[in-house]
Amino acid sequence: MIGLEHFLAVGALLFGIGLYGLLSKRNVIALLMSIELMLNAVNINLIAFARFVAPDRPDGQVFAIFNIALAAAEVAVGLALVFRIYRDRAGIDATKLNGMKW
Amino acid sequence: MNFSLIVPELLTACLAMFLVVLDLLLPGKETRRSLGYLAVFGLLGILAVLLGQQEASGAFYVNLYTVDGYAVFLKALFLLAVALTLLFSFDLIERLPRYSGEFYALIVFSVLGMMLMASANDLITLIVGMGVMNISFYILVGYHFRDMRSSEAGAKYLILSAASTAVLLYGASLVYGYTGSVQFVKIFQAVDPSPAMLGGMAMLVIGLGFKIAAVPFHMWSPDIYEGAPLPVTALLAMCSKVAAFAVLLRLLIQALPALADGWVAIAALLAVLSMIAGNVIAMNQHNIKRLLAYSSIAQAGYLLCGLVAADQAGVKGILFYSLLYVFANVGAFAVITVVKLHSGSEDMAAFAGLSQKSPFLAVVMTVSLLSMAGIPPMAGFAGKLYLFLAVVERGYLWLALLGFVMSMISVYYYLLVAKVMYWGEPADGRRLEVGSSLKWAAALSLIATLLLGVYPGPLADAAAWAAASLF
Amino acid sequence: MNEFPILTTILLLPILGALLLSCLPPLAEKAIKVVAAVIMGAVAVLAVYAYGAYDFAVGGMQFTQNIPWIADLGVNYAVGVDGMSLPFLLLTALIGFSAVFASWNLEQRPKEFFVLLLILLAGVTGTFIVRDLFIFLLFYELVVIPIYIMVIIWGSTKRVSKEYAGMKLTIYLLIGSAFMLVGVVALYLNAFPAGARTFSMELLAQAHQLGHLSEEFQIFTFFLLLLGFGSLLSMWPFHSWSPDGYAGAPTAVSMIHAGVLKKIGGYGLIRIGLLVLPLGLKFWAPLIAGLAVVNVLYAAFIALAQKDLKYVVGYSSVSHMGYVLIGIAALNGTGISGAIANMFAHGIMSALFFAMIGYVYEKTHIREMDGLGGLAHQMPRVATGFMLAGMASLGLPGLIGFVPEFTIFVGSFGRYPVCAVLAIAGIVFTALYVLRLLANVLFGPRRPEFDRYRDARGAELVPLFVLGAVLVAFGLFPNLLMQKISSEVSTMLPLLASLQDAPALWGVIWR
Amino acid sequence: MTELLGLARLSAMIREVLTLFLPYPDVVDFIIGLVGIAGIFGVIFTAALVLVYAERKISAFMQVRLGPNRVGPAGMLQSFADMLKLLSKEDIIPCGVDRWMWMLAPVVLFLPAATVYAVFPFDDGAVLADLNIGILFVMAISAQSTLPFLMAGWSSNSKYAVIGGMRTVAQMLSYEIPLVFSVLGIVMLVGSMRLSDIVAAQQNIWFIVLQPVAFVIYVIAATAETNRAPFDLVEGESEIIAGPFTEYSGMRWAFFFLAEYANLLAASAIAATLFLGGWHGPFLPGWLWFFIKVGLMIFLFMWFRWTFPRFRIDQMMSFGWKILLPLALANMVVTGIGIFVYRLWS
Amino acid sequence: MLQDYTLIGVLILIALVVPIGGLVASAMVQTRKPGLEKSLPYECGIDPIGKSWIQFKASYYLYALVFVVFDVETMFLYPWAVQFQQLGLFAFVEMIIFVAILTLGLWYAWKKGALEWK
Repeated sequence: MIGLEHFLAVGALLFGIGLYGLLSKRNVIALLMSIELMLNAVNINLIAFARFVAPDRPDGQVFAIFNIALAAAEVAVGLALVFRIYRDRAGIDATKLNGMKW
Repeated sequence: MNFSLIVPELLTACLAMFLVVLDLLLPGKETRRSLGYLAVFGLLGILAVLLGQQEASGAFYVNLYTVDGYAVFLKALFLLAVALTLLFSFDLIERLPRYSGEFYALIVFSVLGMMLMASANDLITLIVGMGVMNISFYILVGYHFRDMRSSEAGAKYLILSAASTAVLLYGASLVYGYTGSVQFVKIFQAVDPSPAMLGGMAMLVIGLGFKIAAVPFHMWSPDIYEGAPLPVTALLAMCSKVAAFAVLLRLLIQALPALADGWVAIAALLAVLSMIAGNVIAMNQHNIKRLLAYSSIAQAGYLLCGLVAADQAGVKGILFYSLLYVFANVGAFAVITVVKLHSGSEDMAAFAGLSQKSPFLAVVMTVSLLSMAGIPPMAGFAGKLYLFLAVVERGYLWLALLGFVMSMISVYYYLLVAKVMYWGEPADGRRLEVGSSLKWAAALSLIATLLLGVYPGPLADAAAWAAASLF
Repeated sequence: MNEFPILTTILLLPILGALLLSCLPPLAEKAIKVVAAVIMGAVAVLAVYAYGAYDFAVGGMQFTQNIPWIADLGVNYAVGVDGMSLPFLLLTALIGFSAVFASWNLEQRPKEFFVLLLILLAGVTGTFIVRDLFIFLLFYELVVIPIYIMVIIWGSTKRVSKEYAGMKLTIYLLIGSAFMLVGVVALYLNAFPAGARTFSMELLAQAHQLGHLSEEFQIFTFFLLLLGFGSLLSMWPFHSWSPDGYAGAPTAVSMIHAGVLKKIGGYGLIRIGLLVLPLGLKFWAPLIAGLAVVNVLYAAFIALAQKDLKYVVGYSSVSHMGYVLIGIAALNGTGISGAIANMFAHGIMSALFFAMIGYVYEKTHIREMDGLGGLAHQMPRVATGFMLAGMASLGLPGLIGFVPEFTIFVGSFGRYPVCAVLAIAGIVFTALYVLRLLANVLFGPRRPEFDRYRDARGAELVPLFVLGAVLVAFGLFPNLLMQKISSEVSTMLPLLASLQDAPALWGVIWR
Repeated sequence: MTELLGLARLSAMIREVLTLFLPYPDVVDFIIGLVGIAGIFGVIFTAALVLVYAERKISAFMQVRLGPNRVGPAGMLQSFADMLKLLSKEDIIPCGVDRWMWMLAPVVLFLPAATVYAVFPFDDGAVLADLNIGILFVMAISAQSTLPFLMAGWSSNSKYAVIGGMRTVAQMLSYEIPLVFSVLGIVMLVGSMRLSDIVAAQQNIWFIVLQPVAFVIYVIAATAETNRAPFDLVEGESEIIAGPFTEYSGMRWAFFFLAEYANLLAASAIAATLFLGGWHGPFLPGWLWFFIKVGLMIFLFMWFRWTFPRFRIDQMMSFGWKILLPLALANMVVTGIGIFVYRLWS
Repeated sequence: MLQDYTLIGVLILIALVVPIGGLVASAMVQTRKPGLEKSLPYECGIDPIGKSWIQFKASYYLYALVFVVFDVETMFLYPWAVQFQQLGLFAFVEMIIFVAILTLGLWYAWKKGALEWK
C-alpha cells in the first residue's frame, strides 16, 4: 500500500528537480518554474504529513493552502518583473542580468 | 480570542488599505505627499497604540500568535524605522516614475509582515508574515522601473528570496512532519534529534540566514541593495534583517534550547564569517549603497554574536543594537537620499565636498557611520559593548575580540566616506536642496544616536525587559 | 554629599550656555559673545575656587558625586578631582575663558561657533573630572566632533586646506581612539568577573593590586592605550596631525587644542596607564622614552625650519610633549610630577602663543615670519604676550616653564641618562626657534606698512592678562602648582616602587 | 419505472452477473468502473456526432433554411460523412512549427474535456468517481483546456494562430474567475462540493430558483469558456481565420473539434447538475431527465450563437471583469446573508 | 476513495489513447503528397511576411497576472463555503472582509487601467 514514505520520496524528488533547475537554468521563467516545483514539493510533504502524522488537526492542510497563495503571489510579482525586464532589454536570460557586478 | 492583542496589526492592515483607497480617490496628477504624511503619522499612531497596551500580553488563537515584550519591542522598532524612513524619502519617492501612492501602501504592508513575524509563534504565521513582507519587498525593490538596475534587482531578489523561502518551507514541512505540530512550543516538546528533524531545522535556519544576509548566504544583498530604490534599501538593511532575526531567536532560543550546543557553534561560525567578509569586502567599494550592503552583512555578524550568547543578555544586546542600527541607518540613508537627488548618483565621488554644501548633513552622515563602526559617544559603541559582553560572559572571548578588531577595520571604510565628504571638492556649485521632513528625520536620528550613546540606560532596560519575556 | 555639586555645575554650565545660545537670534552677536563670556567666567571662578578649596590634608578625590548611569554595565556618573586633575581643570577653565575673548572679533556665524566652543569645553572639562572610564570615553570622543566642525568651517586654509587639516586631525584621533577602545573594553572585561564589572577608575586601579590583571594582559592592553593616548599627545610617529591641525584651526580651537586637549593624552597615560596598568607602562617605558627624545629633537628641528608662525608653535608643542612623555617614562615621583606640571605649563603658554598669533594674523593677515617684523613698535601689548610665552617656552627661570622642565630632567636623568641629556640638548634648539620667532616677528626696524594696525585692546586683552598672570604667578610661586601635584603623586610612590623589578622592554631585548 | 430503468439498477445487475464469475468485489467494482468509462466515451462520441448535426440543423432552423439534407434521411448521416472525410485527409505539418508542441496540442486538449465526465452524476448513483471535491475537480480540470490552445497557437508559426492563442488565454482566464465564483453560492447552500450531494439537495427546489443570478453568470461564463459565439473571438473566422487551429487539418483538427463539443456537453451537464436539479424529475428515469436538461442547455447555447453578434475583444474583457466578477462576488455575499436571514426566520 | 482516483486515472489514460489511436488510424488511410506550398503557414495565400513570434501587447500579461491573484483566492473561498453553515456568523463576517479586500484589489486594478484593453 502507498504510505508516507512514497509521498515523501515524491516530494524530495520534486524538490531535487526544482533545485537542479534553479541551479542549472538560465531563463528567468524557468527559474520561477523551478521554484514552483520546490514549493509544490513542500505542499506534497505537508499534505502527506497531515494525512499520516497528524490526521486529527488541519494544520498541514492549512499550511499548504497558505503556501499555494504565497506561491501564486510570488509568481504574479515575478512575472510582472520579468515582463518589465523583457520589455527593457528584450531577453530574460538570467546570466544577462548583470547590470551590476556580483 | 482577545482581539485587543492584535489591534496594532489590524490597524496597520487598515492603514495600508486605506492608503490604497485614498490613492485611488485622489486625482491622478497630484503628488502623493499627503499620503506619505498619512502613512508616517498613521504608523506613529499605531506605535502609540502599541506602546499604550504593552502590558497586554498573551497568546492569540491557540498559540499561533503571541504578544509579549519581545514582540512589542520589535514591532515598535519596525514602526519607528519605517516611519523615519518614509519621512526622509518623500522627495525621492515622488521622483519615482509613477504610482507613489502604492509605494506608501506597500511599505505599510511590509511593516505588517514584519509585525506578524515578530509575533509568530508557529510555522504558518511565520510563513504568512514572511510572505507578506517578502512580496511587498519584491515589488518595492523593483519599483523604479525606468531604472534597469531596479527591475533587475527586483527579479534577482525575487528568485533568490523565493528559492530560500522554498528551502525554508521544505525544512518547515519536515519539522512539522516529525513533530506533528506547527507550533514552536510543541516543536520544543517533541524535540528528538532525528536526522530528518535536524535537517529540517537546518533548512529553516538556512532560509532565515538568507534573509539575515549572513555569510555565506549573503551573495544577493549587494546587488539588491544597489539596485533597489533608496528607502527600500534602507528598509532591507534594517527591518527585513531584524524581522528574520526575530523569528530566528524565537525559534532557536524558545523552541530549541535542547540543541543549543549545535546551533551556537553554527551561529558562531556564521558570525565570524559575516564579520570578516562583510568588513573586508566593504573596504573596496565605491558605490555607497554597496558599501552599506557589505557593512550590513558585517552588522549581521555582530548581531549573530548575540545569538551565540544564547541568553537573556545576548537577546538584549541584539534588540538594543538593532534599534540603534535603525537610527544610524536612517541618518546615513537620509543623507544618501539628498545626494542622490542632487547628483543622481550614489557613488562615493558624489559625496565630495558635502561638508561645504551642508555641514549639517555631513555631520549626520559622519555620526551615523561612526555609530555603525561603534565609536563612542555614538550609540553603536554601547550596542557593541552589550553584544560582546554577552558573548564574553559565555566564554567566547575570542569572538568578542574578533568583533572589536573588525569594528576597528570598519572605521577605515566609514572614514573613507567622511574623507570624501570633507576632503573632496564639490563637483558643482549648485545649492543642495534639502526637504524639511528629511531634515527632521536626519536630526532625529542624529539626536537619537548621540543620546543613546551617552545615556543608553532606559533603552537598555526596555531591551532587557523585552528579552526577559523570551525566557 | 549635601554640599554644592561644584564639578557638575562646571560641567553643565557650558552645556546650558550652549543651549541658551542656540535659542538666541543669530544676529545678536554681542549678546552671544557676552553670554559665552559670562558662562566661561563663571566656570573659571568655580574652577579657581575648587583649586583653592581643595583640602591637601585629606587628599584623594574631593567634590565627589556619584550617580548610577547605566546600571547593567556598571557605569556611574562619578565626578571628583584630586591633585592630578585639579591643575587640568583650572587649565581648561582659564583657557576656555580666554578663548572666548580671543574669538571676540569673529564675524562669521558667531552663534554656531560659540555653541560648539562651549560644547567642546564641556567635553574637555568632562574628561578631567570624571572618574568613570566609560563616561571618560564619551567625553573624549565628544570633543572630536566640535573640533572637526570648527576647523572645517572657521579654519583657515594656508599651506593645507582646512578640510584636509580637520579630516587629518579627526582621522588620527579617531583611529587612535579606536585602538584605545579595544584596550578599554578588554580591560573592562578582564578586571573583574561578571556581575562585579565596573568602569570606575578607582576600582579598576585596584584590579592590579588584587592580581586580576596578568602581566601579558597589561602589556598588550597598555600598548593599545598608548596608541590612543599617544596619538592624542602627538607622540612621534603619530604627531603629524598636530601642526597641520593647529595651522588649519581657528584661534580658539588652536588654543584649546594645544592647551588642553593634548593633555588628555598625558592625563590618560598617567590616570589609566600608570594607575591601572602599571606593569604595561613599565614594560613600554623604554620605548616611550626613546620616542620622547625623537619627539623633542625632531620636532624642534622641524620647528626651526618653519616659516608659518602657527607651524612653529605647532611643532614646538610636539617637542614639548616629548618632555612630558619622558617624565612619565621615568616612572618615579619626580618625573611624573614634572610631567603633570609641564603639561599645565605648556597649556598656558601655548594658549597664550596661539592667542597672540591669532591677533597678529587677524590684524595683518600674515602668518609667515618673512612678512612680519618690528611689530613691537606698533603692538607693544601683543609683543609682551609673545615675549612671555616665548620665554616660558624656552624655560626661563621665573616663568612657568622652568620648574616643570627642570623637575623632569631631575626625574628622568637617573633612569635614562642618555635620553635626558639628549632632551636637554633639545632645549638649545627650542631656544633657537623661539628666539628666531620673536626676533623675526617683534623686533627689527619699524615697518611702516603695519602702522595702520592697532594694538590689542578691550576684550582682546583678557587672554593676555589672564594667561600672562598665571604664567608669571606660577613661575614665581611654583609651589602653587607643585604642591597639589606632589601631594597626589606621593600616593603613587608605593606603586612606583613596586614596579622596580618588573620587566621592561629593554630588559627583555637585552636578555 | 424510474428505478427500473435507472443506471444504478443497471450497474447492480452487472455486478450480480459478474459476481457469479469473479469472487473479488474490488475487481468487480473496477470492471464496473471500466464499463462506466466506456459509457462515458460512448456519450462523448455520440454527442459529438449528434451535436455537429444538431448545430447545423438548428442554425438552419434559425435562419429558416434546410441545413444538411443529402446524406441519409434528413441529412442525419452527414456527421459520419464528415468523420470519414477527416479521417482520410492528408496530415500536413506546416514548416517551422514547434513539432512536439504542435503535435501534442490536440491530444492534450482532449484530455481535460474527457476527464471532467468522471464526476458527473448521470443518474442516481451513476457516477464514475463521486469525489468529495467534485465541483472543484470540474473547475480545475476544465481550466486545463486553456493550455493546449496556447500550445497550438504558439507552436503553429502562424500569425493568426499566435493571436488566436493569446486571445484564448486572455478570454478563458477572464471568464474562469466569474465562473468559479458563481458556483460558490451553491456550495454554500449545500455545504458540500460532492456533485451527488448537490443534486440531492435539489430534490425539492432547483437551484436556478435560489441562485438565478449565479445561473446567468454561469451560462455567460460557460459560453465564453467554450469559446462559442458570441464569445468566439478565438476562432472568429472573419478576423483571424481559425485562430489556433489555422494550421491544423485532418484528424488533428478533428480532435480539436471533438474536444470542443465535449466541452460544450460538459458545460451543459454542469449547468444541469448545479442549477436544473440534475437527474431529478418525475416519471422518467433519472438519466433521461439528465440528458433532457443537458439538451435544453445545449439548445440554449446554440440559440445564443445564432442570436447574438460577436463581441469586440475589449468589450468582452471588460464585461467579464467589470460586470460579471463584481456580480458574482455580490451574489456570494447576498447568498450568505440570505442563508442567515432564512435561519433566523425559521 | 483511492479507487475513484484509479478510475479517473484509467479514464485519463484512455482519453490519451483515443486521439493517438485516431491519428494512427488516419495515418493508415490517408494519402500523402507533401509539398512546399502546402506546408507554408497560412497567410491568406501569399508568402508569409516577417516573423510570427512577435511581441504582444501588455494587456494580455496584465490579465494573466490579475487572474493568478484572483484564482488563488478562490482556494480560500471554497473550503469556507463548504463549512459555511457550520461556521456561523463570525466566519461569515471574516469572509466578507476577505471579499472586501478582494474587491478593493479589483477596484485597484480597474482604476489603474489593468482591465482596460489598451
